[in-house]
Amino acid sequence: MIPGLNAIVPMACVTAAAIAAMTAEAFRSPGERMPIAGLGLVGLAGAALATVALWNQNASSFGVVTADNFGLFVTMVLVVVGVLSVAISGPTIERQGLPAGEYYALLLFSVAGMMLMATATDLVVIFLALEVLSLAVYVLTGIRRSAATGAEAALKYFLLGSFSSAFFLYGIAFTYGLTGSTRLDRIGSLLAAQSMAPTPLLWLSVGLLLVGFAFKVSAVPFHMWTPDAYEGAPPAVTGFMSTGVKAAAFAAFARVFLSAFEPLRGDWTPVLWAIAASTMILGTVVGMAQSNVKRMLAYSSIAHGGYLLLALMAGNEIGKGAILFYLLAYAVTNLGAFGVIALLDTAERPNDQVRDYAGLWNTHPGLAALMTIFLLSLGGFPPMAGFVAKWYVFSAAVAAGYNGLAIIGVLTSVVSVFFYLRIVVMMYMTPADAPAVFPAVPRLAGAALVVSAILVFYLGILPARLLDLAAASIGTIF
Amino acid sequence: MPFPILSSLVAVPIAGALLLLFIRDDEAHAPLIRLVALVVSVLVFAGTLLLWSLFSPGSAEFQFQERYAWIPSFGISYAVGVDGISLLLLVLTGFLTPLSLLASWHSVHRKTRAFCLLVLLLEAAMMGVFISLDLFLFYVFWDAMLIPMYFLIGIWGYDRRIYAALKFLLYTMAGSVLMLLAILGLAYLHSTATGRYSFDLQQLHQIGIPASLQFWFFLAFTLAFAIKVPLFPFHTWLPDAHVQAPTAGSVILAGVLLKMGTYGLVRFAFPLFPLAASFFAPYLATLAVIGIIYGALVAMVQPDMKKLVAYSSVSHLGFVVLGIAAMNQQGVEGAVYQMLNHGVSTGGLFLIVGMLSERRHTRLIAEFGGIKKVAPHLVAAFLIITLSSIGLPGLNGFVGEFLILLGAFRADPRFAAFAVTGVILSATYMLWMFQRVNYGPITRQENAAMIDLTPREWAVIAPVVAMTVVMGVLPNLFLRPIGPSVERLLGRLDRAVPTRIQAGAPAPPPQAPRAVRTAAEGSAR
Amino acid sequence: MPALNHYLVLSAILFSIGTAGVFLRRNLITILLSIEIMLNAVNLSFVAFGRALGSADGQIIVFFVMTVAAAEAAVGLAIVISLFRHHESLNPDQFTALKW
Amino acid sequence: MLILIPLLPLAGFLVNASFGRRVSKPLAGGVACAAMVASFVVSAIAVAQLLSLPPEGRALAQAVFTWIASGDFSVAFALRLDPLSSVMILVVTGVGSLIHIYSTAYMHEEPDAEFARYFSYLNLFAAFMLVLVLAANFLVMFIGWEGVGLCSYLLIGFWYEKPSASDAGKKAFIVNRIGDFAFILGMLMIVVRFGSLDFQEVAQAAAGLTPEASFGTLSLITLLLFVGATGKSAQIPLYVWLPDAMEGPTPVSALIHAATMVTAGVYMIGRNAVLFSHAPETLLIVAVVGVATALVAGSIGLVQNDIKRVLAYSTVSQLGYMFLAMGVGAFGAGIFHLYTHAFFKALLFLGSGAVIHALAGEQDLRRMGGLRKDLPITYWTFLVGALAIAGVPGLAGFFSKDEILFRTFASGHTLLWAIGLLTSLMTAIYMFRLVFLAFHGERRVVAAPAPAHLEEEAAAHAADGAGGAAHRGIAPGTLAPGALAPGAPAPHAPHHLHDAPPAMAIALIALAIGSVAAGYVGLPAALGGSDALGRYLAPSFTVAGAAEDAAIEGADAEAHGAGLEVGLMAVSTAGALAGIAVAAFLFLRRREAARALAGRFPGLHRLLLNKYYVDQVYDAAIVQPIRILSEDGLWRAVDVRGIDGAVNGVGEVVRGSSEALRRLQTGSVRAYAAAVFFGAVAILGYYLWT
Amino acid sequence: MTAETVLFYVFAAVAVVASMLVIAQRNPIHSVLLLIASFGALSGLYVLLEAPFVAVIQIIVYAGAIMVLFLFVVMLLNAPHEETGHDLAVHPLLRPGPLRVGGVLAAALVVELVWALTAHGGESGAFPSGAVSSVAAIGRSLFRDYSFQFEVTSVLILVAMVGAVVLASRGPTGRAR
Repeated sequence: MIPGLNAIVPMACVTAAAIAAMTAEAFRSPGERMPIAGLGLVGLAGAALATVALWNQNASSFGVVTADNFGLFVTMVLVVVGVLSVAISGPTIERQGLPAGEYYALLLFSVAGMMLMATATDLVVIFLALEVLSLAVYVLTGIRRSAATGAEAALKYFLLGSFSSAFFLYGIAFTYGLTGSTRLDRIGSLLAAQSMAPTPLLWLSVGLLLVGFAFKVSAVPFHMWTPDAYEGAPPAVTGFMSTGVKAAAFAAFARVFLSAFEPLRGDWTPVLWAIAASTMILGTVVGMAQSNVKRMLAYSSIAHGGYLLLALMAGNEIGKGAILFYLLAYAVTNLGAFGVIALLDTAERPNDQVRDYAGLWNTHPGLAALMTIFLLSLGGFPPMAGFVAKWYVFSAAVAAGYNGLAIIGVLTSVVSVFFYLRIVVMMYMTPADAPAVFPAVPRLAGAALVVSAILVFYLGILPARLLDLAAASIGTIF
Repeated sequence: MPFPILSSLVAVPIAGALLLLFIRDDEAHAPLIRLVALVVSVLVFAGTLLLWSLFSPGSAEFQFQERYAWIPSFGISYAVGVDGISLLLLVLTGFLTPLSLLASWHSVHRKTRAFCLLVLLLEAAMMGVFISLDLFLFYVFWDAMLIPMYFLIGIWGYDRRIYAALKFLLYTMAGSVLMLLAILGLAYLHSTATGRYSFDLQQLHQIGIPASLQFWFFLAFTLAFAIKVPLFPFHTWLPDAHVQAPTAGSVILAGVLLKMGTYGLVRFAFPLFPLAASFFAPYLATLAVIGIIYGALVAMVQPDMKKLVAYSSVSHLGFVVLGIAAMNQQGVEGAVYQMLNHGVSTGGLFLIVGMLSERRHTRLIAEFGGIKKVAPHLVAAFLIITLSSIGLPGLNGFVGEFLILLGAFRADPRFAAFAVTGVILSATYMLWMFQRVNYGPITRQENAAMIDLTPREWAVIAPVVAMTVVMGVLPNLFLRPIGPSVERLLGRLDRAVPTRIQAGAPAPPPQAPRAVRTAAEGSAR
Repeated sequence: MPALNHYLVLSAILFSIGTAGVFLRRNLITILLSIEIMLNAVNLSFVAFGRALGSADGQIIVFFVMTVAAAEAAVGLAIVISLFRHHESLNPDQFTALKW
Repeated sequence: MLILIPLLPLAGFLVNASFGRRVSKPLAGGVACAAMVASFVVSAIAVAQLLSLPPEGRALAQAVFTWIASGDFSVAFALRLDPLSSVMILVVTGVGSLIHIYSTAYMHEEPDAEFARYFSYLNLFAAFMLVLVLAANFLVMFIGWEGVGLCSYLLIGFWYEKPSASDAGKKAFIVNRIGDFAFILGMLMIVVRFGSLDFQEVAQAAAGLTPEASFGTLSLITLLLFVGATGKSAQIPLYVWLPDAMEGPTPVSALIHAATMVTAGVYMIGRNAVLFSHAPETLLIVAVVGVATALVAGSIGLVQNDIKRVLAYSTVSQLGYMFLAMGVGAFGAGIFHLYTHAFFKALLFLGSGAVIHALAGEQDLRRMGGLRKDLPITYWTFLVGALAIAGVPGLAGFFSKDEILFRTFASGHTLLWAIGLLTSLMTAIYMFRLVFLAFHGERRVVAAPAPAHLEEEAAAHAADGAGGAAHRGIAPGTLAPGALAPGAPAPHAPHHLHDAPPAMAIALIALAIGSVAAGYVGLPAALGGSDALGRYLAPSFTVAGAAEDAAIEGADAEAHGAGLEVGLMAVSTAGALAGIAVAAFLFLRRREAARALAGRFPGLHRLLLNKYYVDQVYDAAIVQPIRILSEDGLWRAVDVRGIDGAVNGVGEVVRGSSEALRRLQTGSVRAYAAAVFFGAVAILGYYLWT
Repeated sequence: MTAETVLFYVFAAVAVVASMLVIAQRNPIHSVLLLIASFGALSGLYVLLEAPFVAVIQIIVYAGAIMVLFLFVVMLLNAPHEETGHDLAVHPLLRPGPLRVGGVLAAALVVELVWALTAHGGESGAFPSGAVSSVAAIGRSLFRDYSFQFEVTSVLILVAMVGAVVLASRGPTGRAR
């Protein structure tokens, strides 16, 4: 490896795989089967290897990408997201007749953008990475061109995304104007050294950056796109964006606000308090009324964003570790859930209404069991990953003294159980009046789900190693 | 390393559950599945008995401790151990699980494998709750237990099972999440005091918790436990859950799950927060007394047997809470004993009701009548368990109730005076139900063809009946291991709340009636 | 001499106009144009700040922003076309199949 | 050895409960009787052993095992035989054995399984009763106390298919429980006050205290215990269960509801004589309640038409006498009456059982008459019992009742004495009304045209849930259905009548002998006796260290002199004879005079016939309000609508707000943009405001 | 008032007016053209800010390339006019009345921004001398200091290309539901 480029090796691997996938598609003769997914997996494996190799190296490239452990942990999460997404995309691509090469290429580009976002230490690079991943995801959302809902979802996501990235960019502009730099380390040291009395301009920059991040993590009131985009996108994509985008956005969010803007903590926490509280409440409350599973999980994802915001606000050692662990746990769990949805999706019928799950236990006991595991984990039941993750977040909040938010958090997580269980009720306790026809389960996707389930239990029962890893990851940067 | 007997109580049911996964889930294999589950649960019961026999009753310390680092960075360890308070609850759990499996032998005929699997998982979680010495571990088991119970009610329950299951789950969770926060707060407090996190009960006992924090923590813990108990006015999930659950579910729910609330009070809420506990004890006792009377009165007018028994549980558990809130030796010891009694007798009642409703597919009292004529043995068992439930001396219920009343009387005679009305009321509603179900002429054709106890049912109900008698006649067998642990608990309270000693609860040494008398005279004036 | 603040205020006004356009118009193309206005307003700020700081960074960032704008325009217009094929309309209020 | 006394009947119970269904009636009955007789023998041996001890230290104790131990509180399962309990065990096992034997004949028409069940209950009852009387502490006594209540419940409801029977059983149990409520509280107070529940220790401790001048702790404790006793011994206000308890088989009424169990309250007070004598306030209450009960029950007994109910009210009344004795501190006299009463009341019940048995279930006095010739053994033994209870000199009841009246008078409670005397008169009237109506005159097989008051009475019976007066005591299956219709010809023709079979006759005769002879053990000094029983019992009412108490009591009695005692005896004898004469006039000579008397005071008559409407008042004042409160108030309003409504309401609010908030998601991208914009403006606005 | 100031206000006025007109047009073609005018004015402002290179790029890339793309699409879709007949079909929140809420919000935003900008005094002074305006310097900086970002933009454009192709092509991808 070239010393100055080490830090970008993971994303380079993924980008290379993306380009390779694109090229392969271009050279594929119609009807020929090509293991394009395999290419993606190879690229992700390379990224994973690189990540492991870079661990503790604190490598930096170009002064704007730093492969510190924090970034690498998120990179690893993103690799997991990527692998699982690739694995569960197969059925969707096949059944919807999507262009495989482009699909995987966009997916991998997006992963690369996410990785960059997680490791970038420059606001402009973060912005660029954000755009890379967002554009790819916009397209993935609308990739089912035949479906009007797909295009609608893509449009909503895109319009609001560009809208908010303009705010974000405006915030970068003010930050640049105030500090003369877009590098986080310089901004941070300047803010800390001057300990400047917050001028209105500084508030503008903080506020606008908040808007941008809050949009990406779909916090209330910037969440409106989420349910629509999640519902319209193919389930595998929804799974991917609910986890990957969230992970990348939170990584950057944490990096920006917990390093550069840490000195202004007193200024941004009240705002974040309100956002986090309303996010947790609205996500769970509105989730209750949903009849579409993907939409329901979209609200669940909003609520989970709220918990992550709670950890971010806490901002202490535990909180930072909690963000990392939560992202991992949530990624594994949610991708599993969407994997099940993706497997039930057919060309004729999306099977994504809650009532479509009636009697799933009788036809697909395995899938039903897996779905149950994922849902219970989302609901935060021990001994599953979701529980440990929530526990971690709430201990951060309690340690930081955010008792009110913690109480809101635990209560909303109780309410959220209600709607997760609605699906369980359907699967186990409701006979199907007109049984939906579910397709067979492809091997790769099935294996991915089983692996996810195992990971869910692993993280739930033996979380010590990963918790330590997460805790260790934050030491290097903040 | 000695054999990890406590862990095996958790591990064996889980292993059994996993084993079940390897048996094909179809009609032909259902008997095998039931048998495997039964054997596993009997093994666990044997394990609990072994534990009891190895337990040294004179010691108040936690015994058979196992401790492995689990999440060391947070001071979370897999720490388990038993003392006199938890020992017998383990035995009770081990006792009731095979019975409930056996009681569901024929009534559960679809998805047998899943049923048995869930019961075994539930058993593992219940065992886990009672052996945990680490608050995190405790919470994990506490919450994990909800899931199998939810499915048991939701899948194999009666017509409103989904509502009941959900209500059970949400209600319990809503209480326990606040406890989770309190647990986290405690661990954080430990870290500020000593520099590192700890969830270990024994270590948390070492730190001084400021009174204001104790107040909130105690409330959070107690809310969780009060809902589980269930203490008035948090009880409304119980009738629904009990009525809708299948027999096995009701038995375990009433027999073991409710005990977790009171167990939690004894094990965690009171010793961890002694100042708050002594402040809140009168309020708890008031609620408990209201619950005793209220539960009994409402039970009296229930048309549904299961609902009646459910409300009677509210009443009986009120006694347990009253005993705990009395915060003296007799009160707490009686409360612990009453937990066991209630497990046996209410478990038995649900078994009986299950047998009746299995025969008639209804639980409405009005549908029965004259059963004694056709099923004398069933009714005899019913009678004994009914009597045990209303606290007839010589059967188990009395011993616990009397100790609790004594404890309560020492704490505040008014509580005891009101609580004793429960004695009248319980006789009223239980006997009234018993009479309407079993006596009188047979008014319905279906009842005339009812069969008496089958051999399987004999095997289910005979141990329960035997236990009611044994526990009533030889309570000391059970009280002996409980005593020292309770003493230690109270000692902790006394140390933390010095005013307690003057305030009431004379705790003179035994074999000193003269000293007792003077103390009693002091308090009487 | 117009000072930095003049440019910044102008930028703010333009930005606000852009934002207003996003939800005042009922034509997707105009909405996309509004977003372009916003990006341009930001660009103006960047250049002004760069000028005030005496560095080239502001201008360089503007290049990147332009690239982003181009990429967004490409994707956005592609989405608009895709959507138009389904609905024969550019009115965003038509696209409410996904709601609640 | 003491433990054997209750264990033997318990073994009998276990044998019959386990195998009784499958063995023949003679075997089942034999086992039960054998167990009782064996227990009697053991008791006799034990009592003999006791008598061989010097009077001061007359006690046998046996601590079987530690029952409950918790902290400083410890209770052993301990038995103790002292003079007081020795009298009781002899009565229980002796009378019990006779009734067992009697029952083998009385119940022989039951199917095998029911027969065995009956005897298993009877044995179980004996076991508990023996535990009750042998108990060395309150808690063990409470085992027996509740246990006999249970057996009473089971035996009253023996014919469980009859709703009135099972209702009566339940009523008995619940009313008893009301008393137990107080009893338990009393025990708790004792533990706290004295640190022990052992009778001896409590008595020791109490003896050291001065009697309370005003109402204090001791008074409260004893009052609570007394309330417990009113439940078990059917005193005001808890006597209502006993008349209904006559739904059980007649031997059960004889054993449990006349001779033994109902006297447990009296026994308990006797057992705690030291405690009670330190609480004069309570003693006064005891005496007043006792005498009031005696009067009320006696007055009701005057007009009842059910043969067993008359006896039941008579029992209540006699128990009132015993409490009167206790209340005036004449513990020995009370126990004496308890002891004599056991004989003659058991006799009367068994005699009425023989009548009922002979008439195939008929219990209504108005349909009897002239049985004297057909049932000679029954008649003569019954007559002995009636004479004894009426207090005719020379018979058992005379001595004990007179001692009570004398002691009452002697203690200065003249008013109480007067009422007692009045009651004594009533006793003679209603007993001989019974005798004359049942055994004399003509058979009234076919009911006379129903007079007004007859229907009234039927209504009264219907109101208290006891059903018609007819056909109690026999399983419904054995009767022809037509017999149930009121006014229908009774199913038995005169030639069917047969006197008591041998097993019953033996018991009747034995008890008749007892009713005559039993009184002589307590022959008072005034009549040349030595009051042997009183002297024998005295140590039980005192503690070793405080023997002077008894001496004072004795001296007190002596002081009034024998002359007074004899005078009072004459008065009460006159009363008894007057009563018999009145009864003879009204019910033997001029029946229409009785009817005219009833017509003269219709209100009073109706009041008495309806038992002062106490059941109705209880129902309206307590039972119904509680039921309505529970059903409509607590359950439907508070529980379902209130608490559960609140819980579900939270859910509904969440669900409702969910629906409302969901509507914000309009699907319009411009609205979404507006939300984002709003958020941005709000955040910036927040910063600029602050 | 110097010439610079005059030019500033002229350009500013053009930019603002043109932008407002952009969002006030019903015909998207007019909007596009007005936007180009606005971009021209901005380009003039860049010159005033001594950033001639940016000014040129603004005209060539933005006005010349991107806006042309818009024009193409507008014409391709041939749906020039905004429809108005749907007011009744849309959600009440979006009918013209509540729509003014959006205007109010925009006004609020401008007030906030301007208030914030004028409230602080630090940067209100005149520009310092020594602006970096040489293309060479900018290029050096761009390809040396910002080489990585530059590469990232290349990927960004690649993504945009792929995306546009995937979305807008009429290929056989995707089955009808």
